[in-house]
Amino acid sequence: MAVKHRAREGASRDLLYQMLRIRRFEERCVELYSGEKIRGFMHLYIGEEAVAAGVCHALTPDDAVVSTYREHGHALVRDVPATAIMAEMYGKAAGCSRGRGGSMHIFDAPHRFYGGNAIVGGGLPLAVGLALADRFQGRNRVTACFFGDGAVAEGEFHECLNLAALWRLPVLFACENNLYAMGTALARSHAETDLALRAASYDVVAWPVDGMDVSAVADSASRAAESIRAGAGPHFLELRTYRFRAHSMYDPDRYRDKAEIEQWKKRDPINALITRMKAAQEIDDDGLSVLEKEISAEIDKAIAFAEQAPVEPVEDLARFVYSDTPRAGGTRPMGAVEAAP
Amino acid sequence: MAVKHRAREGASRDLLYQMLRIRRFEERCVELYSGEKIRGFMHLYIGEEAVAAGVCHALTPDDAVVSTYREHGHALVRDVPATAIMAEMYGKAAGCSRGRGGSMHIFDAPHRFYGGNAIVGGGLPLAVGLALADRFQGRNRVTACFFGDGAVAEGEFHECLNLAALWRLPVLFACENNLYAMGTALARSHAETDLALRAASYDVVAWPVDGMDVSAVADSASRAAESIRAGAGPHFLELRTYRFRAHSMYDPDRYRDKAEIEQWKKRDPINALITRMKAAQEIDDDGLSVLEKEISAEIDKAIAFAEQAPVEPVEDLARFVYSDTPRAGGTRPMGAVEAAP
Amino acid sequence: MSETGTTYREAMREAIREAMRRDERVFLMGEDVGAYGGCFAVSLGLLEEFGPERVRDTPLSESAFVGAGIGAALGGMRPIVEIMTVNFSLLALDQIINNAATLLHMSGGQFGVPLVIRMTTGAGRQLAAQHSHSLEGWYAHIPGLRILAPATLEDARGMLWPSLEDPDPVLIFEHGALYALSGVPRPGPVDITRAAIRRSGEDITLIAYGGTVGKTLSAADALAAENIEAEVIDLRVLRPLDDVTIMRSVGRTHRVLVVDEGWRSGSLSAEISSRIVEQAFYELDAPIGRLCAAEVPIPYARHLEEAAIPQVATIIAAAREVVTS
Amino acid sequence: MSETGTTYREAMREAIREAMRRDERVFLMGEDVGAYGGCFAVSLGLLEEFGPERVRDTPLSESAFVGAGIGAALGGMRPIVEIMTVNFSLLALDQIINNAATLLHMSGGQFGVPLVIRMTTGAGRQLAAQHSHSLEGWYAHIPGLRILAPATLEDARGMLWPSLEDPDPVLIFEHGALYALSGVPRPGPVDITRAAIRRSGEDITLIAYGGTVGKTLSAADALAAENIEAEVIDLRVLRPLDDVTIMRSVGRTHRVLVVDEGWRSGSLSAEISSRIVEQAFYELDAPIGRLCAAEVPIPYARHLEEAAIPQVATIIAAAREVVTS
Ligand SMILES: Cc1ncc(C[n+]2csc(CCOP(=O)(O)OP(=O)(O)O)c2C)c(N)n1
Ligand SMILES: Cc1ncc(C[n+]2csc(CCOP(=O)(O)OP(=O)(O)O)c2C)c(N)n1
Ligand SMILES: [Mg+2]
Ligand SMILES: [Mg+2]
Repeated sequence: MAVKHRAREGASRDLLYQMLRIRRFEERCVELYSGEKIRGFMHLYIGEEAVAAGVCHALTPDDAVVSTYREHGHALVRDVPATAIMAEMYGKAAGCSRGRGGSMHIFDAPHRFYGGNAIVGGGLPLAVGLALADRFQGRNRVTACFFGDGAVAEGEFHECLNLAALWRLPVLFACENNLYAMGTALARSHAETDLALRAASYDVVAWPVDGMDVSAVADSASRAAESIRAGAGPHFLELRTYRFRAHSMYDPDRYRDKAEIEQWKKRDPINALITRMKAAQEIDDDGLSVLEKEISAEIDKAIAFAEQAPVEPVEDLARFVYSDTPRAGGTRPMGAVEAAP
Repeated sequence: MAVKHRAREGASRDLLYQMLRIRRFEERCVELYSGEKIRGFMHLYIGEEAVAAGVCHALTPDDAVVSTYREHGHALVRDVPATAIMAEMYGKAAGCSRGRGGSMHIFDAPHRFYGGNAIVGGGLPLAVGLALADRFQGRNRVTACFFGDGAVAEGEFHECLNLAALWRLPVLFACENNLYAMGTALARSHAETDLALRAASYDVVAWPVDGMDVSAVADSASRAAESIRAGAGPHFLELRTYRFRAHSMYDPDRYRDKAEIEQWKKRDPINALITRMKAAQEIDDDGLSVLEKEISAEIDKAIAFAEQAPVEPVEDLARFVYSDTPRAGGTRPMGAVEAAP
Repeated sequence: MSETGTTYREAMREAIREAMRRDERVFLMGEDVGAYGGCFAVSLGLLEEFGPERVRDTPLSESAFVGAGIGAALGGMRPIVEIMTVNFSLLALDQIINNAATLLHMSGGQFGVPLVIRMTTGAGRQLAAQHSHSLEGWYAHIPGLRILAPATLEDARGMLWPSLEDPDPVLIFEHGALYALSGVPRPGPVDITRAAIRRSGEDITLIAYGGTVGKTLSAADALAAENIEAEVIDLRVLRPLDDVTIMRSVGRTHRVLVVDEGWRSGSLSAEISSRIVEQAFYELDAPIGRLCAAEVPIPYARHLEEAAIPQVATIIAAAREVVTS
Repeated sequence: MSETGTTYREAMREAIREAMRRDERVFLMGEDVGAYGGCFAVSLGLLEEFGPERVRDTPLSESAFVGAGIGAALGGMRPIVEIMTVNFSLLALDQIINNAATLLHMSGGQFGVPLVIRMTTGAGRQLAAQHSHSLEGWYAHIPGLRILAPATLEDARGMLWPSLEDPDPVLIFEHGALYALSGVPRPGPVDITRAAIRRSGEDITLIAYGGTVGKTLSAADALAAENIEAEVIDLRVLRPLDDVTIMRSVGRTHRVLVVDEGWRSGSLSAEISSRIVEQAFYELDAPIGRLCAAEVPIPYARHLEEAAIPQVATIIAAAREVVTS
């Protein structure tokens, strides 16, 4: 299976396609946010696309993803329909969460996309539990859990890494180290800034990856996923990346050097891959514009869909606080009680 | 100051005295518990005395201690009067916490003894904050924080080690690794059982110490404290020890091998020190019985004191939910408001 | 469970055992549920019967293992997560509120969380401030949760299975003073949606739950000697509250005392009182009485602890006051 | 603060600035309070003035830095700890309840915790379930805490200093929708023990706090046009509650509506309602009304979010109902 260790030939095009989709989708989101079509908090993934594209490249449809509030990219690559994501951000009933979640709470059961969590670190235990359920049910599946460098400081991280390692659970911890937690630079958050080293201290296999190189990410993720499927327990990838945009639409981005941002933009993962593919003659400008058109059409469709979609009726506000399914409470006695004298 | 690096000559007697005090005090507590004089949860330190005696040996009266529910030993060595501790366990008003805390909540402001915390890991942030206050106020003091191997699994531990290391705070993390958290053996709690190594991953100076050898503990603690006072930031000692008794008075101790307990009892820190001191002719049986008598008298006095002490009147139940001091709320305006137009 | 009778502790254990036999997806997870036998010996012997995978000891990591329970529920299991005591559940509260209680609604109905969390609650054993919280009424503020407080052997035995059948998260609060309660439970199903009337009477409705039910029944007996016939409601389900049973009783007695081991301000007793005012105001012949815990961290000293929480004598006195006012 | 006026945000900032100038022991600590300028820009510019020691950015470690604030208070400092929003405070709840609120009592009066914790609260900005909690009323259940909810520029400006003078822990909840509120605050001291009457009237008492005060005042204006004169009480202090101000008003109006952005069951409105029943039952001419948030995780979609929390129109309708019942 050595072929899995290298992003396969044809894969480059797919990786490029996924990264471009995320980029273009979010660029349109920015416009829609200005136009007040999208509201609330919105966190962009622009600059970090290689991480979602590369990591998810290693996953099968059966695998699960647990994500953060910066999850448009993960959701798109995991095949959550762009229509459903866009409608969600419009707050429409056809949104993947019925419009109740918005940008930070994309959920999609058919694609095993478990959110969309706006509490930093809050998704980590869910991933551990999903992996535990797989173990119990004898399913050889991977649960990939995305989170940021900031989340690594939370107690939750510590507890979950230990738990996953102790029980050797099939979790792929995908740490998106973009060097900042909102305005707090890595070195002002962590005494030890080598996050892969930190993870390794839990006896978890861990290594850093150039998160601006989508092939490197895909390779590493494939190796990790394969090893997890072979029963080697949790793996941790520190994906060294950078967000080109502010933390959220509210962030005036005062805490970073413009020069630093420009420096990183030179390593734009999309440009880098295009350059490489062009050099290898895997794509040319025509090919590119075919891709762009396809993507543009998909996004247009998503927006059109979201625009015309109806909102959820107010009468349904309280629906799903509890399940619709009638509870069996009290109907079936417990056996041993019946057997008691 | 090399002398500080070795437990000084005369120190042995003091270390022995402190260990014996703890042992005898707790042996009497067991009787009193059977006699229902002491109630609630009570956790014994028997077997672990070298840790409290050795670590506190490195502290000055100005230093602070933050402890756990297994804290009789720490309190005694820190000079909280045995009378006040015993009265506390009797639930009497003369107890160091007015009888409100019992065995798990020994507090003593004059000796900077900050409890007595029954939430595993709950004292760690207090220690970080106390050290931070010292930093702010330019006081060169150490805050020693005791906690168990079990606490290391809590998220709190992670957050606090990172914070203390990041801010290079003068905290001495004293981890009492007695191999069990209640009935859970170390290896069933931690993926990485080398706790000093774990701590080191936060860029905290950390090393393991034979916690059954009081001189080794005193030496290590002195080195650590000296280094902390010199500004080297937090230090972590993994004190490898063992509790000879059950977790608490409620624990039937089903989860450990009797043979394992017996094995460890051979390494009784008190016996070990006595043997060594006798060999070095630092003490003889007469000297020992003088010590024992002194201690016995102290404990008798403590019990007599506790027996006759009055309880807190019920009318005071709600006292100290808030401070007695009248609040200045609303009396003093804030300057700039006055200055506003 | 012995042939002649059982304790509350054994009833809980039997309930867990039966559930694990009945459904492979059920497992028990928490601190010291296995080798130690459960900090209050509830799960004693289960490790031997079901093995360490299904009776799963966890590290001291309340947030992670509660959250892992949520994840396992999402993954198709039916976890029973034990938090040793409610006092430590504060460390897991983010997972309980922001995930367990919220996921179904926030995901537009996609992700239900069929999870049961059990924990010990309550004061009365001289465990002092940090080990004596009664927060089950406080938890009842959270939409998305079902909150149960079994106060009898029947409920200890019978509430677990319907809780596991519930597609949504259920929190079961076991009052620490009840574990030694013993007797012969009546067989039969338990309804986890309704309050239970434990004693009938026409002069006053006494509403209690969990650790105060027994005391309230004793008080009712004593009141009967004074010719005050009290109806005693055991709430059992703290969320969603069973308004119907309460209002019907108020319609009969016109006087109410709520007995609540939680701190008074913002306690469940407040919610019950205001619902009665909203739904049965004109039925009331007197102000609603509330007898709650003193608003203090519960002290260790026995006499102070006793003074801090409702006792039979204080229930009697408070009931008398409502009846004569 | 500009010469002609100020915003709520600026008023808070000025309060912090003045406290830090006035007392060396005061420092500000929390996530992104420094380089970022505070997640809601409250502390913008303070890093430059006071430096990184006193305007101290923390890692994402709510439990540790809140606990460190408690420790620093024990060590003689006067920390202002900022938790970005109440939603994340759940991660620090163990420290708040088991340490901050409890230490003084549990230590027999030895260890007071003069700590101020500020956090943003409330819904209304389409931030969805995990970012829209209104839990300040829920926090008011905890003995040992003082809970404040500044709803005006004066209170935003004036509550911090007396809170820092308080020897006990004070939690200040700033409703996110208020930061942009602007105007000219009246100078003068603020009493952090008393509720304030924001409008006088004889027909009904409307009780509100935090984010609902403004809406309630607007509703009162509209009601006046219908000849219903409402008295509006801004609670300001959610714990300990100022019963006197409430009961006096009830004695004048005999009708009450509580407006509360918290979830209805077990909300502060329940406590207020039951206190009125206990202390002023025979003054009441009608059941007490409660207008609260719907018991749902707050949804993102604007129309659903609006439907979930009290609005001017729903306040008017609810008040009318109380008046005519
Ligand atoms: C528990 C918690 N604390 C604080 C916040 C506010 N917050 C949202 S995102 C964020 C920064 C997280 O940084 P990181 O984990 O590195 O992820 P990134 O945003 O860089 O992708 C903060 C502080 C939150 N959502 N949850
Ligand atoms: C947060 C929390 N969880 C659980 C408990 C119950 N408990 C008390 S002591 C203890 C074991 C702690 O083990 P360790 O930290 O190794 O200390 P030791 O008792 O061995 O000294 C447990 C689980 C608690 N007090 N607090
Ligand atoms: Mg980041
Ligand atoms: Mg231990």
